Amino acid sequence: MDLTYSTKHQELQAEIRAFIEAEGHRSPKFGGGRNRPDQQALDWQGLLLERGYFARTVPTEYGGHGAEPDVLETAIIADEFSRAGISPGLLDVGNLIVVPSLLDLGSEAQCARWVRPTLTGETIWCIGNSEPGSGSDMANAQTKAVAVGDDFVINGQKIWTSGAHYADMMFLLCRTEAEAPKHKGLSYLLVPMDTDGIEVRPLVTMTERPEFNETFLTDVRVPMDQIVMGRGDGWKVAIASLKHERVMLGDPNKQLQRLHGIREMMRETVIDGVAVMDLPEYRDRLLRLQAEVLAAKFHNMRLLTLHDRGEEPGIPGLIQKLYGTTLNHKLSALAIDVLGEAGLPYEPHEFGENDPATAWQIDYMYDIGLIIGGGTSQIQKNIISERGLGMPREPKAVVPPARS
Amino acid sequence: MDLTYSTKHQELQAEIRAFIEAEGHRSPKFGGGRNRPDQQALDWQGLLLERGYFARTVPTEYGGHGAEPDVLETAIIADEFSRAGISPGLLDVGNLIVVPSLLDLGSEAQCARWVRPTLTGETIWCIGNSEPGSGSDMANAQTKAVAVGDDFVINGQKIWTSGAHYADMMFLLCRTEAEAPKHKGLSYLLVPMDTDGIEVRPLVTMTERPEFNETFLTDVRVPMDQIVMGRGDGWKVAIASLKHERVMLGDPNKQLQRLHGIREMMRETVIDGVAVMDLPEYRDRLLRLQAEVLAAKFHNMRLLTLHDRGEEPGIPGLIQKLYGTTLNHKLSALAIDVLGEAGLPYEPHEFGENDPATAWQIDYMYDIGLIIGGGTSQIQKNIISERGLGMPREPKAVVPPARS
Amino acid sequence: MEFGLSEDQRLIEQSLRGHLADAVDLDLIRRLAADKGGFDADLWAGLCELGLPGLLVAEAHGGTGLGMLEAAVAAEALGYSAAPTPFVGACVMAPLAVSLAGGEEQRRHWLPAIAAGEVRLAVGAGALAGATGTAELSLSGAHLSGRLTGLLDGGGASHALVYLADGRAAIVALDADGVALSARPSLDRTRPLADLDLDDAEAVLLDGADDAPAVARRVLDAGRLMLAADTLGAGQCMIDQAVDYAGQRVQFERVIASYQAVKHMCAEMVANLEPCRSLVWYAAHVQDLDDEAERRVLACLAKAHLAEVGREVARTATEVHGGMGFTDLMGLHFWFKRISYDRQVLGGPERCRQDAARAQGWLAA
Amino acid sequence: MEFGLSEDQRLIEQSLRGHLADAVDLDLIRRLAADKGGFDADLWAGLCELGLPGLLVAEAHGGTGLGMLEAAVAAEALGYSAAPTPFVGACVMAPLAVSLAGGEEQRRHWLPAIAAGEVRLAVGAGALAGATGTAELSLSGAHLSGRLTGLLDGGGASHALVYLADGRAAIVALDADGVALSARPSLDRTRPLADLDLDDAEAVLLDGADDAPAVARRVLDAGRLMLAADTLGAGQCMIDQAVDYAGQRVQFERVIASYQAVKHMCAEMVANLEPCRSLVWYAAHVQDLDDEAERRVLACLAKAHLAEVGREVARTATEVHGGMGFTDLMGLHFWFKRISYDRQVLGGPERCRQDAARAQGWLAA
Repeated sequence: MDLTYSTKHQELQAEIRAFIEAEGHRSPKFGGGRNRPDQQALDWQGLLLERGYFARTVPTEYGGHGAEPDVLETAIIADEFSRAGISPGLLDVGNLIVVPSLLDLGSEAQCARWVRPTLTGETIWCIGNSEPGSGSDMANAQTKAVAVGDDFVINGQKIWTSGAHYADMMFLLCRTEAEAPKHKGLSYLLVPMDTDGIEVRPLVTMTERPEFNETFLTDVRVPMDQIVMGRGDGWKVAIASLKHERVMLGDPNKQLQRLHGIREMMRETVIDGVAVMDLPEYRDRLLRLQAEVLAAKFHNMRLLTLHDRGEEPGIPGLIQKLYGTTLNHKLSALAIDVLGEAGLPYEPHEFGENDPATAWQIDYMYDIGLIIGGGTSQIQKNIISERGLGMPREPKAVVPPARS
Repeated sequence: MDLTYSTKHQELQAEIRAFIEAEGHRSPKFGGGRNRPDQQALDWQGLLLERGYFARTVPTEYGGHGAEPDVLETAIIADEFSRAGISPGLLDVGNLIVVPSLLDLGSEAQCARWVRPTLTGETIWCIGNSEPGSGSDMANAQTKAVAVGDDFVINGQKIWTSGAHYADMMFLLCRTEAEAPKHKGLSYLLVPMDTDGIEVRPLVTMTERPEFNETFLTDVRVPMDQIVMGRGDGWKVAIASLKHERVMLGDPNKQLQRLHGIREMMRETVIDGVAVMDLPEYRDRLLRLQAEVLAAKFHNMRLLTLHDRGEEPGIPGLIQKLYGTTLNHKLSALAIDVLGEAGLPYEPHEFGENDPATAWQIDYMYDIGLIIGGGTSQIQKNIISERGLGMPREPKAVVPPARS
Repeated sequence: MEFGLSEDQRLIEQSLRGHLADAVDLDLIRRLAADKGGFDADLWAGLCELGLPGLLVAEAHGGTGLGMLEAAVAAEALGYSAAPTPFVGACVMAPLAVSLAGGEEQRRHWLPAIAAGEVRLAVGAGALAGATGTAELSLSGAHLSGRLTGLLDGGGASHALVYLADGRAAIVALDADGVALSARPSLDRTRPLADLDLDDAEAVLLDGADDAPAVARRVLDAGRLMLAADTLGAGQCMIDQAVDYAGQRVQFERVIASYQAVKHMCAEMVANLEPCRSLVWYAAHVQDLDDEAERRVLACLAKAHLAEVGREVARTATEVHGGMGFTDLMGLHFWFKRISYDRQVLGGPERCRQDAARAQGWLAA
Repeated sequence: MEFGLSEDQRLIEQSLRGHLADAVDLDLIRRLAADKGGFDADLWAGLCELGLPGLLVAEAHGGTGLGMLEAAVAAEALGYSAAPTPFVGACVMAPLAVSLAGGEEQRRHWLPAIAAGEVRLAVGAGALAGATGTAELSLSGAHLSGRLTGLLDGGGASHALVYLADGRAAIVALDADGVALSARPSLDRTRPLADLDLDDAEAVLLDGADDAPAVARRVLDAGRLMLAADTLGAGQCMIDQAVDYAGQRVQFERVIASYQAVKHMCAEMVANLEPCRSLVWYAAHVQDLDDEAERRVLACLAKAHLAEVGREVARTATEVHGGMGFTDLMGLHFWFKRISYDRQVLGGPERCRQDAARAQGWLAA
């Protein structure tokens, strides 16, 4: 354990503080809506890339900063931005899932083509994993891509394609090998969203916010070299990308920010003349969650270190999504309880900074969506027990028929 | 809902209060050890039977009071005894499991022979259900009873036979039909513990208290008419007796007493000059549990009413063990937290009234035993979901081999 | 002598549930949710025919003179079908307030109109319930000024019943001068919360109570209990939907109802919710008795406990539905949000438990 | 720059775990549990050879001068093997107290003897930790009188370090006049709690601290953190045992490890315990830094959080073992009780969280 700041780290910290002091006012609001980044966000992203505060370890030839991995640097950057309430850059699925997946498994040409514009925000991605019939059972994807000449011709339907209505590209899981067994017939394709035959329909969720879509693909043609790895390698890519998704969903910085937000709210909210922070039955809950959030934060630093060392994270990596999404939900639940009756007015379409009620209610529901999405908690527990603890897989069973 | 006291109920209440006033000093300490009742307990039991405060609805020809079922009477009796801290009589497995099972399913001769001495405490029972290889899977019992002449000859091993070291009789589940399928080959036999070939060895548990035993049966002979119902009907008897066991384990009166005990303790225990009752982080937990305990109490009254009406309880009956044992454990957990450091000294063999630390630590561990015993919580949830909610049974599976 | 619903109570339950099964479907809920007004004239008319607003009104005043257990049975039924209609405030708290705190003339004036469903009262009790919103009313003569947020049953209301911090209750007509009621869309789109602004508005002070604060607490207790019963019904419906959906949804070549994890989630929901029914029944039973402490303790504990169990059930049932629970497609979220609403109005669980502690003398003076 | 154990720290961990795997088996635990004394001379000698009592003692005083992270790694290893030996008080709190609060001469006198394992101190900090026991000591000149309950590491102790309510620390020799230490068998049979009665007993007041209360809090924090690390190790061992047992136990013709319910119980235990490791590491790391508030917050949160997670793990792992977990046969309960002990001494989780709130200025003054 070496968390003492070397001169290098002290300098980085000072540098970032100076940067925030000088440029922070140009940052877009952090935690704003999930829309296509506007010009301010793109400019800010450009600035962060220029300074190396984003994509710090991505090779320079792909538009990154090319730095050696350093968990303390990562932590310093995240801490300083978080403390100042400044946007840390575009944390979209392109940057959090597609870029690391391509760097891991994509061809050099694919990295050269797609990483840089994704970093800059020029190219926005959506993920085409889930289908109506295969939520938890992702390997059951039925969207078909048939080789015709030099193209794949794709037909099928995707669900939960968040951002598909403004994305440029889709990272698409589909079945290219019709005859192969379930897990062997899959491939990932990189599909431009302006290709003919793609229709995006909004999918209304319990939050009422237009974040998700259903995407229908009808005779969509993409060149065959738009495949990641080889034909039938899709399950390998899926495993890698799901790992990145788990990391994204378990992100502890978000939890830290929430914790701070709740703390402030507890100081400001008054019930019968007493600040909620001074009511021990609430305060004790806040402290419980603080311990869980800190555990998540340090756990994440440990994972980054394992990653930097090139060690397989094993169990610590497998639990991150389950732990993080569960914790998120506990945090928003406390926030709602603090708000009480004043937390009920709900304006999901035009809520702003002064409407914590709507913001927290959205989180509270969206958090359930995240518990469900990307592999439900039940799937996560299967994974932890089977891959992490070596317990037997669910035995093959006689299929009980669906009730009519 | 008719809980208004009629004249009859007012009279009963007044009568019991007068009884307690006059005779209460003769009661043995309530909640004492789990030993064979001493003379004081037997005398008290006799008094309760004479007055009809015990076995109130058991037919008079078997030694009971022969009253019509009346949930309010039951509640009045329990409440008054509980409030006064007076023993409500012998709540042993004989009275809670064997007597109702025999009244339900036993022959007239068996009822005539066994009910009265069990009520009086003359005959003490133990239950021979579990075996080392069949804990949750009770129907897998391997103890064999082979018909030889007019006798069954029994060989096998039982575990968790609480009280076997002082019991007179065992209510024994065994396999009489070697060729029949698993659930069809079982029978219940009534076995005197002084029969040759029975050896009882104490089974030490985590509490260190000598409550349980392993019982070994070697060529034990009992007459064939000691069978309950017919040969191969054992699973039916098991289902009925497990229902009574669930009721026993979910008994809300115990929870009410615990709640009162914790409340007193919270008033008396002081941390840094403040009574624990005045620390809202503890008090709020007490109130949470009060709601759960009251829910259990009223739920039980509802079940008694359903029983009196002759209606099948369905789901309300199935959940009682899971709910009650889980709640017990939450109560003892709070008690231990209230005691803190002072709750650690542990003297399980000679603890008395002034040693709440030992008493609550025993409860805290014993409660886990009750969660496990009589069908673990996992089995209970299987039962609730399958029998209660009609969800599919665990599918037949390819057997994963045991790891070496 | 029995613990359970009587034959008459079962009949009331069945007729209401039967009516709601016909009158309320997902289309109606969606329509009223989109409208965000919280009131449908046809649905209200049907419920009036069943006597819902007069349930607690004495027969002498045109009601059926039934008790809180019948009201709780009705609340459970309304929660089960997520019925978008005024009830807790308009049909329980308001008639109770007038019956207990109104003078004889006031009772004769208001109760028949309430029972007939012609006068519908929004109810604002924030000053008493430990609410986090605004409750700043001042009385000058018979005129009220100030602001009160979070009124229940503002949708379609003709009047508002408001509580002052000292426990006195007053009625204002919403069409009177100086009275402005604005509905705010709440998380539960079918039940808006209203804000009331009063500017020297003419008010009728209920003047028949010997002990106004005690009556106010009793009315608040009744409201809390109704919210508990509503959550009971809504939670039960979510469980039923989850079990049903699990029996149809196939993943990994099996219906998910055959997975032990899903089965146990359902079993836990049932095990936690089922005993709540008896708690609500008993709590309702004692509301009609004379023991103030017992009334308060049971109502507050029922409200708090159902809030906790309801929250778990709402989350778990949604999880059982997987992505489908998170979408709008099956409308499951209407029940989810109903349970959130029930938890948050008239005092959250911590506050209710504190009230229960105080009523038992468990709080340092 | 890394978050994790260094090579040196891993070596320390491996050598200690290797030693414990050889030196501590269920037979030893049973034997010492039956004895209830909490001390085994051979085990102690072996741990002294590994330098355990001198871990935190400066090299100048005969120790190895390592830090709290190494101590936490050791505590975790001891918890994993349920080692029945003094540690939290004798090897961490006591040397830390003398190092930080002792005058130069006192340090020179006591630390080498502590590092060599010759002086073993029982530690009583009840006056500071919000304990529910008795802490009534009075000082007259250099003599102490009164009663203190719940001392740690009384087994085999030669001296006792006691804290006065004002944060000053004193050492008494157990063989001195007016000193009576009586071990009380605790739930954790391998770690008794001792009661100390003093009657005008000669005491050495540590006299080197500028701010005695601050040092006392630091020592208490260190003890709390060690208990958290101990629970981490004990919990991990219970999970390992549960997974192992589930892989062997057959019910309904399948190993129980193949049932989703059992798998998910194990997965939940792991998901909750694993992040605790990083929390304990970081909390240990900051104990050697200068930021008092940070030290306190992390130590208290770690203690509280491990107490909660540990309790769940202890219960769940026992449940996975079924009846076998409830019996004495596999000895699983030694770990169960160890976790209970860790939770209950030096302040329960509620108290620790309150201390963490105060250190962050979250408590009304």
